[in-house]
Amino acid sequence: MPQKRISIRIDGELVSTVEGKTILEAARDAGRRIPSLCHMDGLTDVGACRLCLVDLGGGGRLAPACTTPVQEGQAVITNSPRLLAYRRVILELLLTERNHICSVCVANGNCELQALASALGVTSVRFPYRYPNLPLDLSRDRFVLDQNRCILCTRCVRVCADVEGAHVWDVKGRGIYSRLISDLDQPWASAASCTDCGKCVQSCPTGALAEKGKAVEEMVKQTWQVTNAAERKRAVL
Amino acid sequence: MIAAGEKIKLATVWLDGCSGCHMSILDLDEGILSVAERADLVYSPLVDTVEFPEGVDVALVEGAVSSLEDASKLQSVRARSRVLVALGDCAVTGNVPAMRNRLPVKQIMQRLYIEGADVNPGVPASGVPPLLAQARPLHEFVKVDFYLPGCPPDPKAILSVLTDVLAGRAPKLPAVKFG
Amino acid sequence: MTLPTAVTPGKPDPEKCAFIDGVIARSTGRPGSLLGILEAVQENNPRKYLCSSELRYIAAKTNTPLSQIFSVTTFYALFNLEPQGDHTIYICRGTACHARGSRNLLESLRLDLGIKEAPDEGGADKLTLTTPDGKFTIRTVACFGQCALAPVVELDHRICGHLNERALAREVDALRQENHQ
Amino acid sequence: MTPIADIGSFNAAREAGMAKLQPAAPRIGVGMGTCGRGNGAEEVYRAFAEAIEAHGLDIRLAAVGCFGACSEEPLVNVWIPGQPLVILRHVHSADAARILADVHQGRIPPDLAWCKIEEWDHITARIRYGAGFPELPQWSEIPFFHGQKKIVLRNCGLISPDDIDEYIAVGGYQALYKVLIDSRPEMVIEQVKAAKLRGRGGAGYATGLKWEFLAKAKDPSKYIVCNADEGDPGAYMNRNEIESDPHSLLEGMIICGYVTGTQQAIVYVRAEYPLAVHRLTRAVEQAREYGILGPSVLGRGVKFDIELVEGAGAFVCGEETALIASLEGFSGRPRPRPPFPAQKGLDGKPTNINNVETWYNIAPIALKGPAWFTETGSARSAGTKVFSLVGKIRNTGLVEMPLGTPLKTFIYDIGGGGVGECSIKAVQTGGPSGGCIPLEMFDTPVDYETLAQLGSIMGSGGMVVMDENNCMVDIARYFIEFTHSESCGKCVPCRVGLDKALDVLNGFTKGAGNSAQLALLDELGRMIRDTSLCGLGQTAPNPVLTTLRHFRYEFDDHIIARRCRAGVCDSLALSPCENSCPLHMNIPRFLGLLKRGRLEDAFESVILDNPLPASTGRVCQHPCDMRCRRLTMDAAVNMRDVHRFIADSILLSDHFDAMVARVADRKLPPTGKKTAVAGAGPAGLTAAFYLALLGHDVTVFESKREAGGMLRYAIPEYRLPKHVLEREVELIRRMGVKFEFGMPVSSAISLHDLDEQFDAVFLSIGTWKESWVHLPGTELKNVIPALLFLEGVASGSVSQIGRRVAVIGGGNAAVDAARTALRMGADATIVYRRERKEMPAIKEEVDAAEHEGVKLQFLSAPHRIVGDPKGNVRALEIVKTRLGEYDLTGRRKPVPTAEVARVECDAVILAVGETIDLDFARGSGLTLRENGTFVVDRFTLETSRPKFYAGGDVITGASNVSNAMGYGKKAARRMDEALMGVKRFQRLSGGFDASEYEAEPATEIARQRPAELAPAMRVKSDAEVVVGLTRGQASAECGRCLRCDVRA
Repeated sequence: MPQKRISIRIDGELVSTVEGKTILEAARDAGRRIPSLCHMDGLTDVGACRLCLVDLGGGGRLAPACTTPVQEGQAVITNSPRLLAYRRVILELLLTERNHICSVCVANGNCELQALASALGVTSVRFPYRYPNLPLDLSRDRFVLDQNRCILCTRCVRVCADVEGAHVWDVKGRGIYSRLISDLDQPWASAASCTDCGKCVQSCPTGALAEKGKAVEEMVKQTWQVTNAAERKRAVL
Repeated sequence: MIAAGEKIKLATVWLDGCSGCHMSILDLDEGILSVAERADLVYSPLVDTVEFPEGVDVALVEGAVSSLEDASKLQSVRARSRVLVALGDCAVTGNVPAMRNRLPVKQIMQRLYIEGADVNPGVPASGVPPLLAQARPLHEFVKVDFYLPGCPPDPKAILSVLTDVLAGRAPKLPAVKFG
Repeated sequence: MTLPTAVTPGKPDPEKCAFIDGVIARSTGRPGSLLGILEAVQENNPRKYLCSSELRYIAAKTNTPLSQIFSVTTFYALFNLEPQGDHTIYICRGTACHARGSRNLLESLRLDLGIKEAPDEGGADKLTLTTPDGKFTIRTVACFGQCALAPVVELDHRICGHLNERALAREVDALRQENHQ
Repeated sequence: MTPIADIGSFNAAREAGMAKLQPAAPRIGVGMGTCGRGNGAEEVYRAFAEAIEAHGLDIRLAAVGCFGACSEEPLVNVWIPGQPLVILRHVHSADAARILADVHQGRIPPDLAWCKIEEWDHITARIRYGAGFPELPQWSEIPFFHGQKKIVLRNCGLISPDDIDEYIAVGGYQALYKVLIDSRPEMVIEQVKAAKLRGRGGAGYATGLKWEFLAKAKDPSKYIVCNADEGDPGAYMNRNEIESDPHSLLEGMIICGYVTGTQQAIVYVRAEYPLAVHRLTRAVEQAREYGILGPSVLGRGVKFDIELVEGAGAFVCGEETALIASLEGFSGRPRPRPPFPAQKGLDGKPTNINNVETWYNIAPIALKGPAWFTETGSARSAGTKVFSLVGKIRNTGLVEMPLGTPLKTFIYDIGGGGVGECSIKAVQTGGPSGGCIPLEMFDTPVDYETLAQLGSIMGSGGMVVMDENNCMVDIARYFIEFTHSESCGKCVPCRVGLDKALDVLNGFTKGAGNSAQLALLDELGRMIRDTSLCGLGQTAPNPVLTTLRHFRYEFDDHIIARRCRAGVCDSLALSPCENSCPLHMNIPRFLGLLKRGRLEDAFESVILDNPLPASTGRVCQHPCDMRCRRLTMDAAVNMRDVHRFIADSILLSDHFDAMVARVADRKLPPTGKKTAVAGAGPAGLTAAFYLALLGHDVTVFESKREAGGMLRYAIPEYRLPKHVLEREVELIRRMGVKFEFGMPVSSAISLHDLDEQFDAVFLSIGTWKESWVHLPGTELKNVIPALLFLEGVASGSVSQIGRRVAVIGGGNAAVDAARTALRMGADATIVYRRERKEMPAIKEEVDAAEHEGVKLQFLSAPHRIVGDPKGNVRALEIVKTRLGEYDLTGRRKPVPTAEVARVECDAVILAVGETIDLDFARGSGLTLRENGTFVVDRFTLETSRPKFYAGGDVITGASNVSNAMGYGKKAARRMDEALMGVKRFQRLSGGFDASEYEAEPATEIARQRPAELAPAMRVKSDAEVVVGLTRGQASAECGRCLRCDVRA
């Protein structure tokens, strides 16, 4: 069934798209990037990072572009001063939550968090850093989990459960004490459910999940491979 | 703000950092000449003034605040400078020096100077300034006017900031990144 | 990393397995079944907690990923992954109780039982503290809904209202005496 | 049990229920909700059961639900056939035997009887109990119930929740039966829409619309969910509703199931509510047995069943998408909407979720129609809402009020106002998602929209009352701590943002904070509100944003002055007593020193904190008494009398000179700065003392002939002997303070002169003008203002005042004037327009006055003074008042009645308060407020003129001695800081080693009271009434201190 074409306005510009797409997709089709971290092509969106919030006018609440479907005649604002300020605060908050020491991180230069901070002009953080004492899981042969860099985007959780079907990862606890865990919060190597496929590593936007043996700046994620795999799987289903 | 055309007093300060940011200043190459034309370097690890002078126009501060000495030095730098720039990730975020923050100082000292010592185990007590419980960025202690992240910061960014300040403009930072 | 769950591998004893099987059989297919199963198994444990062998068994029998089970048991305040004391004392930290001084009750009880400050992980605002001898567990609860009796403490499922520090100490002493007998 | 399948079997069940509800024998119902049980209802029930059994009485016993009046628990209702139902309160198990004995003989124990119910409107039916017991009030006449309209709580506390027959007897399941018979489901949805019923869980979404969505959803399997995961701290109406009347919930849900074509329903109930779970389980079983749930509801071929799921303790599961996740076996992390649960809910099926209380409104609407329902409530919010009224309020409990009722009706009329002497300052509504509404806004009608405008929300209906002992910064911190620990952690703003907000607020309560952080907190709050994923995060900042909006000054206190007025933030205070003391005396220190017998050290400690310790030891309002933690055990430590003892022991002894020298040794070196103090009252003397100790040159300018101000001229000799005050003034003089008497500032020396001659000036000229009442007859002879009278007596110029004196007013001046008149041989009557408990005078003084023979006439407003042709006073005519509406101070306004009375008298003293001398104030050229007080910086006490500071009554209006002294002390500190550029004040009081007065366990003895002269003796002379503690008493009293200053 051919999808119905509709038009919406994004930051004043008339954009033609099809029904069923999200605002994020429609904007990208039109060459406009809305910042996001928890979104990854091929995975179900969860609307958790709140970076892609857009203003749909009418004084209503802001809506996440990744989970809000387009509607005929919609007027979307993606870059008002308020939205930009909020996005910067979100990045500031993420930077203080864990120990993001870019200079010694394997993902330095290839990190989505670092890149967004740079793109949005976050040059300092006004909130005090938490400096939590977090472990590094080196138990596995090929991969590393560094909790210090995790932003709880749950891309790994979703890719593992939905694409690989293993559901090794989940999040324990709640609030600021939420942590990524494998199986019963045990060393990754002892998690029997893991297939060693590495999709989680390639999906991770930061240096939290990385290949072992990579030095600073060496970890480049092949996110597109995972996206392809996810889309292949979806096509089969 | 610095009035245009005036020869200014420039200072650079080295707190808890690796001096890499200072190296980056030296990496300004010929750019440094244009700065030298307009500025006197009145205090720096590169010159041998002991006391941080009064009436400094621009102070570039490298490093995190890790010890009581850093903290008090920073206070006087702030009191005596018109513009204070946090130079590099350690000054801006705490960076590598802050990696110790998750552990109590006592535990670190124990590990380093007692468990890790081959000869004469013992925590040095004299001649070293007492460490603060945590290494923290400059702005948690004093007002910072501009932030220049990077590890080290890009020399071009340093030059751009200095050029703007020397010209009496509010610096417009080129795209910079942490790390 | 020290992991409480790694210490008890293997399968629960046959009696326990039979109990868990029964619970699962009764609730399969009903909404909210996982929570119900975990609640029942914890209640059945003499120390009122879920040990990792039980979790693994439930996961296997209900076809639930281990990580999801762990996520659930650490998300809800009701579940314990550590053995609980002989006596459980809940201090209500609801608004009415707070406005009537429940924080002081908590502090004085903690000192009275000789428990040092709660560790940072998990946060001091949601705590479960057990005395080293395993006699007492202090827990906080968001609100008992007993606001008219504020401040409220529940000692072994008995609600005590309008408590002050001295009255609480007396109640705890009574529990201690009980212990001795 | 046979299923109900037709009207015959339905009526049979109804008759069976009626026979239980109104048996041929008396029936006793014990309120067995959780709150009743918490108060001992189980023991009461057992005592009844045993006694009935033992004596073989023909009395039926039932366990009923809760009637809502939690502060009166345990509640018991008694029905003797033909008589009204009588509610007994505060029933203990020991009362059971005598209640039974009385009931057996057709009587009710009068001491336990609270009120009666002759007929009850269950909405679904009317039950008549009978008439009788004329001496008992109707239930609706009890203030706590007056104005309540019980629709939701229609059955609570009257029927047994465990018995479906009783529910049917009061009209239960009749609405369901009618709906099924009518067989027009869409009509019911229209009725719910027309009734404007809105979700009672807090958000207030139209219930009818939600039902319509569900009815339209074509999916054959869909769900109805009742959200009983009541998690708002401070709200427990859902628990009570289920515990007391579970079948009403089932009936509402079954009706919804039928009209929306849904067959499966779930009640998600908190596991922390075991009794509610138990009763609901029982109710579901009974409903199945009766065929009300199951394959064919009431035999009408409609299938419907209900499952119970126990929540496992996560506040966020109150959010509907989190609740669904929880039901599906996941952690309760909310999901983005769209898709909405009505489209894709539980297991992807269309799902409708309503709060418990919403369901309770369904049967009444279905039975009585929307027009009846909308009669109650406001235009936009129809019906009633159940609120839990808790916190610092006299009558706590559940109240069901029409929406739109003003807040003050809840607080004062129903709640009965604050607890003890404390005044209420705010109400927190809506739990952690709501906000704090300040006293000034208590006129607000409570409905969804108005609360939202104030930045709060209705929420589930929690109302937690806060009084002056609650710190609003701490309350904001508390709520953020709560939401912080309940945040699911999924979205960044809520997970990390609340952590930062908590960090900042923790800092504030510990004295670490600045205005930049305050601004950041505000920005962060707005950001969390606007960007969070679910309702928890979106509303979590409300408590902070509302307290910032309405209680900004409390934040300033914490950040700028590092003080917590309520004394909650204990890092900001030494101890509760120190915090409450306007002079911030280190009370534990002098108690500890005296306890060790170190009288001189104790005196030094006292005098360094308070230069007028003997005077304040007699006349202070002693706020410390109210805050002493010993109060929770027996009675407050008598701190005031102990420091009076310490002060008297030195000031009135031959140690005086030696101690003066010791204090003088503490003087800091001369600074060369010249300071002036205008006014030698308590504030001025205090400032002068400290300025001198700090090394400044001090000159005090005073218009009168002697120092002491009100202490000297307004407080009578019998309360404060002048020779005591003179010793204190002498000590201050010996610190180097110069006095210039007869030198009123402005007329004798101008502000301009002071400005020229001094480096800093403190203005503390007090309030010396008596307020005048506009009363016919005040021009008569022998009508005199209290202050003028007292001053005349003190200076010897007045020696008599007629035979019968009427004193108008209720403050200390009124009591002082009356007692002074008594000592001059007159008869004195105090005439006050409110009640005794509202008199601003110190309570002990009022009692003493009464003992001495002063007559007190309350609820009497002066009307006119009647004179004779010669201009002499003959009588005071008064209008009796009654107490009307509450004003914003939480007191009821006296309203004149038609009743007029006369107080025969030949003199009238007016003591209606003092005001500032406006001529002086206006002449000063300083910026003033409307009432003539000086505008000063709240923290530095600087006036609008540089170098000039002001404190005491000139900035607050008439207050009291200790408050004035507190300002004097603060002014001296601030003036010194400004003059010297450094903080030096602390240097004055050092030198006390804490080990000198180490803490020891407190003793169990009772509060020591000072001896007093017998009333008959007192009125014969000016002799001091209160003799003071003995040495032994004082030292024993010190041992009672709990030493809150010592931290573990």
